This record gives sequence, C-alpha cells and structure tokens, in this order.
Amino acid sequence: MQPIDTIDRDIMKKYCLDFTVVNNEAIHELYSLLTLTPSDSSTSLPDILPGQFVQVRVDNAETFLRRPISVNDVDRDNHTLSLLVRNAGEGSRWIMNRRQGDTVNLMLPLGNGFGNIAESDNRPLLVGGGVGIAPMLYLGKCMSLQHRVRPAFLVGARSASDVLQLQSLQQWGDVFVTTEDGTMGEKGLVTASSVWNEEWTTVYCCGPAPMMKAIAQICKKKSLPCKVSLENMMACGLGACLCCVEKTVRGNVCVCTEGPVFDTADLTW
Amino acid sequence: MQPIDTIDRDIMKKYCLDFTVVNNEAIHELYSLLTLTPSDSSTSLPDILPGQFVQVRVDNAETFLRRPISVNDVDRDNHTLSLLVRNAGEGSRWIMNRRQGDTVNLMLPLGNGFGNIAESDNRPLLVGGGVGIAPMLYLGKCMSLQHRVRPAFLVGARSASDVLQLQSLQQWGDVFVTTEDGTMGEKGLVTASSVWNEEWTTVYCCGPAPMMKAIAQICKKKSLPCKVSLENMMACGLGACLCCVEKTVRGNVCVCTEGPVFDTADLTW
Amino acid sequence: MANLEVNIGNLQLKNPVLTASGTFGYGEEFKDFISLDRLGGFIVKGTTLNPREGNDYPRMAETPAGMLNAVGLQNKGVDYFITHIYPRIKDIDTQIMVNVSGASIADYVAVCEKLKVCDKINAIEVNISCPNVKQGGMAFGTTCAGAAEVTAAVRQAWDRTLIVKLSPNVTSITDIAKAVEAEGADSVSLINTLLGMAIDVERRRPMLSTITGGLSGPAVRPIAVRMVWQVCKAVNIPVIGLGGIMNGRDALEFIMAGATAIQVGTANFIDPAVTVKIIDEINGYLDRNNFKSLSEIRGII
Amino acid sequence: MANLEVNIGNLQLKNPVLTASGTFGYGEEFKDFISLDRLGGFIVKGTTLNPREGNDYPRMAETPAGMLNAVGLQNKGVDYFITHIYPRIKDIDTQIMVNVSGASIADYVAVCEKLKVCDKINAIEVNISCPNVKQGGMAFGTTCAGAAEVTAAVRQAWDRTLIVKLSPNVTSITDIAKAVEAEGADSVSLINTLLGMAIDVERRRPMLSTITGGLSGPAVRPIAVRMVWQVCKAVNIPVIGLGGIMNGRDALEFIMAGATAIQVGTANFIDPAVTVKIIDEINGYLDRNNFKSLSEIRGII
Repeated sequence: MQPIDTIDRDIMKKYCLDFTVVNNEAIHELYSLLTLTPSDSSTSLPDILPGQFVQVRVDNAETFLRRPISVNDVDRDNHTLSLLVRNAGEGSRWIMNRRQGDTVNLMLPLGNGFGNIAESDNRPLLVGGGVGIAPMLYLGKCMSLQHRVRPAFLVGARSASDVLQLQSLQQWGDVFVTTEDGTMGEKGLVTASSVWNEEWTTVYCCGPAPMMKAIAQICKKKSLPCKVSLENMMACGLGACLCCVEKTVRGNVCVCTEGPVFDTADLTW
Repeated sequence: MQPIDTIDRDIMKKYCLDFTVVNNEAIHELYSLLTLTPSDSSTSLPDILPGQFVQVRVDNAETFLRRPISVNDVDRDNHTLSLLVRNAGEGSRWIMNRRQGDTVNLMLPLGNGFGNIAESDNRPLLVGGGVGIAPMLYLGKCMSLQHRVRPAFLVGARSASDVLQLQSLQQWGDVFVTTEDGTMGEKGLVTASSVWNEEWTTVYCCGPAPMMKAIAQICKKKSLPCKVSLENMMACGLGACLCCVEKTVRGNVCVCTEGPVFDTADLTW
Repeated sequence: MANLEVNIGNLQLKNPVLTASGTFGYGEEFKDFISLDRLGGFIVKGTTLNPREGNDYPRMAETPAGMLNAVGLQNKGVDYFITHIYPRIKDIDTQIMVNVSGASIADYVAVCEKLKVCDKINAIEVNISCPNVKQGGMAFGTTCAGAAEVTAAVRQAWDRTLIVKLSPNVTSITDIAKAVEAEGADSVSLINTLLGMAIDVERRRPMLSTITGGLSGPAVRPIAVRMVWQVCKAVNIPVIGLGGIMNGRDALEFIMAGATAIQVGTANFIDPAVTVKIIDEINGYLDRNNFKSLSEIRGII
Repeated sequence: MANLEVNIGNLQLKNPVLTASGTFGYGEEFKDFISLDRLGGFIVKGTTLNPREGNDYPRMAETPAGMLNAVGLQNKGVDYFITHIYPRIKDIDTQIMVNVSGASIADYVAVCEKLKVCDKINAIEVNISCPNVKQGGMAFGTTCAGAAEVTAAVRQAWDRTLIVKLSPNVTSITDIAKAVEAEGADSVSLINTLLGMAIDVERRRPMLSTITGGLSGPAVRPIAVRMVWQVCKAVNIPVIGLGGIMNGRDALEFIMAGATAIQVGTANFIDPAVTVKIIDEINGYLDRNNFKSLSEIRGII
C-alpha cells in the first residue's frame, strides 16, 4: 500500500465500480456495517484517503439519486472497504438491506479527505458524534500506522448502547466517551468532556452540525486548528451539479470536491 | 371448497393482501412458476374462478403500476395459488426474482373468468399458446374435478423445450402439442393441428392475439362457441381507469371487469 | 384525534381527502377495499351530455413514477348517470360530486341543468382541462377568456358549490385561477394532467392511440405543489390540490402549500385502500405534532 | 456501425449525444469515467457576464424519478472562463458549446462578444429559460416577444451556430420556437426544467432556499418528448431534445419524435459514464434494425 501522504489527491483517479457485499453486520438497530470488495476480482481496490467518501447507487422505487457515505475503514490485505450506514431514509435503508453476495455500484474515491498530517500534529483529537465516528476510525488508523501518532478519540453518544465501534477505535488510540445519560464515560455532550483541558495539536470532527459548530467555537478560543467533515445534500459528488455548496471565505464551494473536510477558519460559521 | 359453479362472480369480494412466496421455480429460461400463500396465516385464500387474474404490486425503480397475471392453479388444501410469469420486462422480472419467504402484495380475484360450464359442454378444447397456457391448467382442473369432464388441451410452442407444464396438464386431460420446429407433437401452429378434425363443444383459448384471432375464425367456420382471454394493458384492474378497453358489439368495455374472457361473438374481430 | 373537517364554499367535508375524477369510477369499484363513508368525498368520472365511447385502445402508458392516459371521457352520459348510477350511490354518507365535461358551453350548461334533480349532489367540478378530447376540454382551460366564459355560464345554471378544475399546461395558472374566481367559482382544483407523450421505440410508434395523453402520478407532484402554492397566494377561494399524492406526507405537502382539500388520483390504481390510509396518516401527523386542526398548518409555507 | 453524424446548422457533430448545461461541469469532472472525445459535444454550464455566487444552500431536493435544483447560475463569469477554463478544454476533440445567460439583453450580447475570441467554440446555447434567477432567465423565455428580442440581439453579435434553449413553462412552446426561428436562431433545444417545489413536511419548510426550483429527470420525459414532437412539426430548424434521458432507448424516443440531437443531463449524476453507453446503445439499435443512419428514424412518429 502506498503511504497516503505521498498520494496527490488532485490526480487520484475516480472510479465507478460494482462491489460485492462481503459482510453486512447490523451493529445497532439504526446502524449497519457493510464490508465490500470489487466484484471483478481483477480490479484492485482504488486508493482511498481518510475523510473521502463514496457515492452509492440505490435501486428502489423511492430513490433516484446516489447516496454519499464516508469510508469507515479500508482493509488493503483483504481488498475491502467498509461503510457505516445509518438508517436515515429509503435510500440508506435499501443499502442496509443488501445481503451478502449482493452487488452495489460505487463511485469513489470522492472528496478531499482530511489532508496530510503535519509532523507537528502529534497530539490529534478525533471527535465523532453518532454516525460521525465513521470517518474517524480510518483517519485514526492511518495516523497510527503511517505517522506513529497515537490519536485520541472523543466519542459522543446518547447512551452507552449508542457508542459504535469502540473496540475498533481502541486499536488505534485512546478513546474518551461522553453520553447524554451518563451510562458510559462522562455525562453530557462532547463539548463538556474533560479532554478539552488537555493540550491538542489539531481537532478533527464529524457529527451533527450544531456539535461541529460548538467544537469549532471551542477550538477558536484555544486557537486550535479544527477540521470538520460536512454532510451537505448532494447529487453528483463530482462538482458538476453545484448543489452541495457551503459558504466559505472564498465564496460558495462544493462540499463534494473542495470538501467534505474544511478547516473551520475557511467557513463562515 | 365451494364448487365454483355455485359462486356468483358479481358478488365475489375482492381483496388486497400480502402473500408470501412459498416456492419460486424457474421452469424455463423465460418462465418462473411462483407459489404463494397469504402471509397472514389467519387469512384464508379467497375464492378464485378459472380465468380470473391477480394484480401484483412491484417495487423497483422502473415500475410504477401493478402487473396483471392470470392464475395458473389453486391448491385449496395448501392454501396456495400459483402464477406462471413470463420475463416480459422490468415488472415481470422483479416478480420472477422474488425469493422464497419474500412478500408480494396481490389484488384478487379480478375479472370474470371463463364462466360456468354448461352441462352440454362435454367435449371442451383448451388451447394455450406460450404463457397463454397459464389459465388453462386451472380451467382444465376445475372441469375435471367439478364437472367430471375430461378436457383436451392443445398446446402451441416454438419448440419442445418451450412446452410448459406438460405433466400438470396431463393430470386433467389429453394433451395435444404443436411445435413450430416439429420437435414435439405435430409440426406447425396450433391452427394446423389435426385436433380440429375432431368434434368439440366449446373452445377456450389464451395466447398471442394473432393466434386467438385465427382460432376465432376456425370456430366461426365450424360455428363452435369460442372463448378467449385477452391481455390488454391495464392500470387499476377494477374498472376505474378505463384504460384496458376492448371494442365489443356493445361498445368499449373494460377487459379487467367485463373480461379478460370474452365470447368471440361479442368481439369486433 | 384532530379536527379534519374542512369547507369548500358551503360544502362541508368530514375530512380533506377526496378522490380525483376518472380514477375512482363511481366509488362502487372500491367498496370491497374501503368503507366509502370514511372519505371526505369522491368525484365521479367525467360526465358529458351524450354518451361517449372515448378513444381507441391503447389508452395508457407507464412512465417513470407516473402514467399517461388518453381515455377521452368515456362515459354513458348524464341521463344514464342520473337514472342508473346515482340511485345506487346517493345514500353513501359522503360528499358525492360530479365532474362535468363538454365540447361546448351549451353542453356544460345542459349537464348542470340535468344534474339539479340529484339533490344529494352538492357540488360539481367543471373540467376545463381534459387534454384528451378534440373539442372543448383543455381548449377552454388554457386561456383566461375561455375559462371565464365556461365558469360564468355554468355559474348561471348551478347554484350549489362550483369547483373549476384547472389545466397545468399554461404559462400562468394564477391568471386562469383569478379569471374563474372573478366569474363566481367557489373553488378551483388543480392540477389536471400534463400533456405528455411516449414512444414504443422497438415498434417505432406512439404508445397511445392518440399520440399524446395526460401525465399523472408522483412524477408531476413537484409541479402540482408549486402551482397550488402559487394559486393559493393569488386567489381568495379555497383551493383543492392534486397531482401525484401517494400518501399522507404528500397530502400534507399540498395542505402546507395552502390547499384546503386534496384529491387522490393515480394512487388508487396502485393501492385501492390508499385514501383511508392517507386520512389516518394526516391524523397521525397532526396528533404527533399536537395540532388541533388543519388550519394550523394550512399555507404555512 | 451506422452513421451517427448530425448537423446543427453549420455545426457538425460526430454523434447526436451532447450533455446538458449545468450537469456536466466543464467536462473535466467526468474525464476519469469517459473519454470526452467520444461525445458529439458538451455544453459548459451557464455563463454570465459577471461572476455569480448562485443561490443559498439547500439548492437540491430529490423527487420521484427526478430532482429539483435551484443553483441560480453560479459561475465565475465569462472572463474567468475564457482565461482559465477554455485553455484547459479547448483541444478536446469534440464540439464545446457555451450556455449563455444574462439578466438583460445587454448582458447576453456582452458575453457573446467576449466569447468570440474562443475560436474552438463553434456554438452557443442561449438560456432564456432558467427558472432559478430573479431577473432575465425564464422571464425572456415565456413570451414570444421576449424570446424574439433576446434572439435578435444575440444573432447580431454572434455569427457562429446559435441555439436557443426553451422553457417548458408555457402554454404554447411552438409559438416561442417559431418566434426564435424567425429571428435567426439556428436551432432550439428543449426542454429546460419545469418549475416545481417540494416541502419538508416534518420541518414544515420548503426543501429549497428559493422555495421553487427546476424539475429534471425521467419524471419529466413524457412532457419533454411531447414538446419536442410538437416543435419539430412547427419549425424548420433542427431541434435538440432533452429531458430525463437515461439510456439509449430514451434518446431514441426523442429522435423518433423529430430531434436531430439530444442532451443528457441529470443522468450524468447517477452514472458518470451514461453518455458513452447511450452512444453505444443508439448504435446497437440502428445496427440491430439495419438502419444506416439516424435520418431513417428521425421524426418517424
């Protein structure tokens, strides 16, 4: 595997490929973890950077457009990628209902990803709320394997039963948890966690908009670099339809190509 | 089971019910035989007359309307009905791809059916071309079981491998076959069969329009009563949309309610 | 259990769910699937002065999330309706309305005159938007003058509730709506079907005997919601919204756009019990969100 | 291998498959999926005199078999296109056309004047039908006078191939088509999007920041085919058909309705390689049916 830091994202080729469902695990009543491999065994799994996403084609009566889903993990040895899918409507339900052996068409890799990790970024904090933890697993894994940096994860959930992929995260870094009902870790929202008393070099964040905005505020006060992964509705995922735009200091830009990851300093939050 | 001759079709209640696929057998590259039973075990299988049909609800991106399919057989003891489905497009393909245990919604029973069998009708000929054989199996079965009349079946197909449900038909009557390539039975079209040299009391027919029209002509010459089952495109199946009309001596009538079975004397062929 | 009652002019409906003309026959076709008295009302199919055989087969084509039809107002005429059909349905405890069509103003008026004997028919829907007939129909519905002319004449002949069904095949549906409102219509219903066409590419011929037909189904819903929203802002009479309503959510979309009542059309072909489900889903939504009546959300956009 | 070449005025296309403005970026976005020189041509997105930020997010809503968009002509302006984008794409071996939009006649003319320096741009498509901008756009496209005025002014300023893109939001698209033909347009393309609207019923607010937006996708195809068929019978200039084309069969539907070329729009969002598949499917159909060229089936309905 080519170290991701040596990959120039601007020349990464995009693909539209059929994948076969290797495994589909319902890890929660609302979430499924799908593991997929290219259907054509002679096709190798494209390079994917942490924070990039795929566009999944859906075939049911209610859904017309593809569904963007961020890459949760990549297993080069087994030529698989995994997607953590939340039951958010007809489209995601169709994806969650795929059975082992079914074929799913993906466009990938899409988006900028979290970007290269600076040498100086040796105390990164990866914050995930709900399904927002999805891209953090692969980001943390890459930091740990390719940068010898052991990241810290801050996971926010409603309740202990809603904390996803805890063991997987713990492989790559220390995991701090906050739950709204206090059934695991500290009680409250991620913004109230005691981890904020510690020193961090960069904060990486994905979750509901209010949570990301609150964390952007915290980082601003501490003048900490903060990168957030946005989930604007999109059609094409290629920068052609201009539907998923986000206001930035340099005007409206496409989340699918200029994002989904943004330095909060560039946003008009 | 109530003898079908005692059922007044005009007061037969219609139902919209979920059915479960008990079995789905690909009996030919183009045909599947689905066996279905009401999903709610407390619901009994509605009465169905030979020649009546069901409207199958389809859920895929390409299909919007239900698909009308004639009832191929009814098994009261096992509370199942069977549908012989031909691969004719996205809708029928979706139906053919249902797996055992899948749920399919049906509206039934629809249409008039072949009507009551007269005492005098003791030498009936049941003619089926291609998938047109579907309603003939159940019609012949009812004649045999309820009228002590052993019907004759005339089956037309392109080739021996296209002759469907031969054994099932032979349970209830003598089966005569014509194939276009002569690989089974007499060579040629059903209209060229030697069975036309014999005496018949009524001819029941279902198949491609040209075939039914040709047979209607034969019957006309022999002044034989001839009943045909039409397959006009329809939306509702209830006589509400008025889309499936056929011209008759009494004007345009709905095939879904006044038909699908017509005495050819009533048609403007 | 919120209050679903609505009024169209003097017409009281127990709930806002009606069925669209030509998609629900005379109600009887659906009695095995739903209890008809649960409906706010139903609109029997297009009725003309004289019997009509309608257009030749094929009259229908399936399209993405919709269908084209070219029935051409097949019906046995108003006299047959009054003598044979009306007596069978008049005692159903719901509002029964008749969709009136004609090839000339005189036809429209004559049908209305005859319908007066039906004392259970409290409302008619004047169809000036049928895309599938050569004369009349949409011809009247695509100009303000034509729409006004029909409305004025019918208004003279019919003193019960008068609804005019508008065509979406126009540059400005608000102008047409204002024209019929000015002539005394009690309500407008929209949208009728959009003129469409489909071709059988393998056979290289049109799918419909008439080449063009009327497009309906969820495919047209965004257009219908937009037009209902525009018309509700332009007129002061109650608006009845229709166009691709398949469930309670869709119905609420029209009501939030400003519709007082809605009509369910093509959906009846796919689920014969859909109307009753829609009533229950509207109820569930209002209860779940603690709304006491539809007026709290009507026209909220 | 049938002959797929077609001409739009003096413009020669290697095949009839173009991409619709605003759905294919500047072509580059799709170069990983298809070889751009296989296309008959592509039409770069709506270009205006000055840079435009477009409308606020949300700009998109999924609808049954379609989508609503309200991008509002976001683009960096014609100067940026000429200096930064044109040099990158000008040598692609296909016909590159620019979709020109403006808030005033002077804007349209100014953009055309500037584009003259781009000698590889042999055609422009004048957009008088954008439903998502306050001034100009559709305002010009819904009256014969407005459409004629823009066409006449642009015709003066641009002597290469001039295509005018028509709005379907009108009572008679044939009248508009005849008006632009009379002012010297070399071709008309239709349909642009239908004005639609969708409501988020749970949040009780519009799905789009602009409330209304343009409906595209297979949902509108029957309307588009009908309008193309009508316009082909009404004018003598070549017609470019678009609206919900998802595959070769759909493209052939427009060609049999009379279209000389077709544009693929929304389908590019679902399958980025759909355009070349459509070219191959058209080819396969012609070969299978022993047609030597598209002229044998064009306008067969």
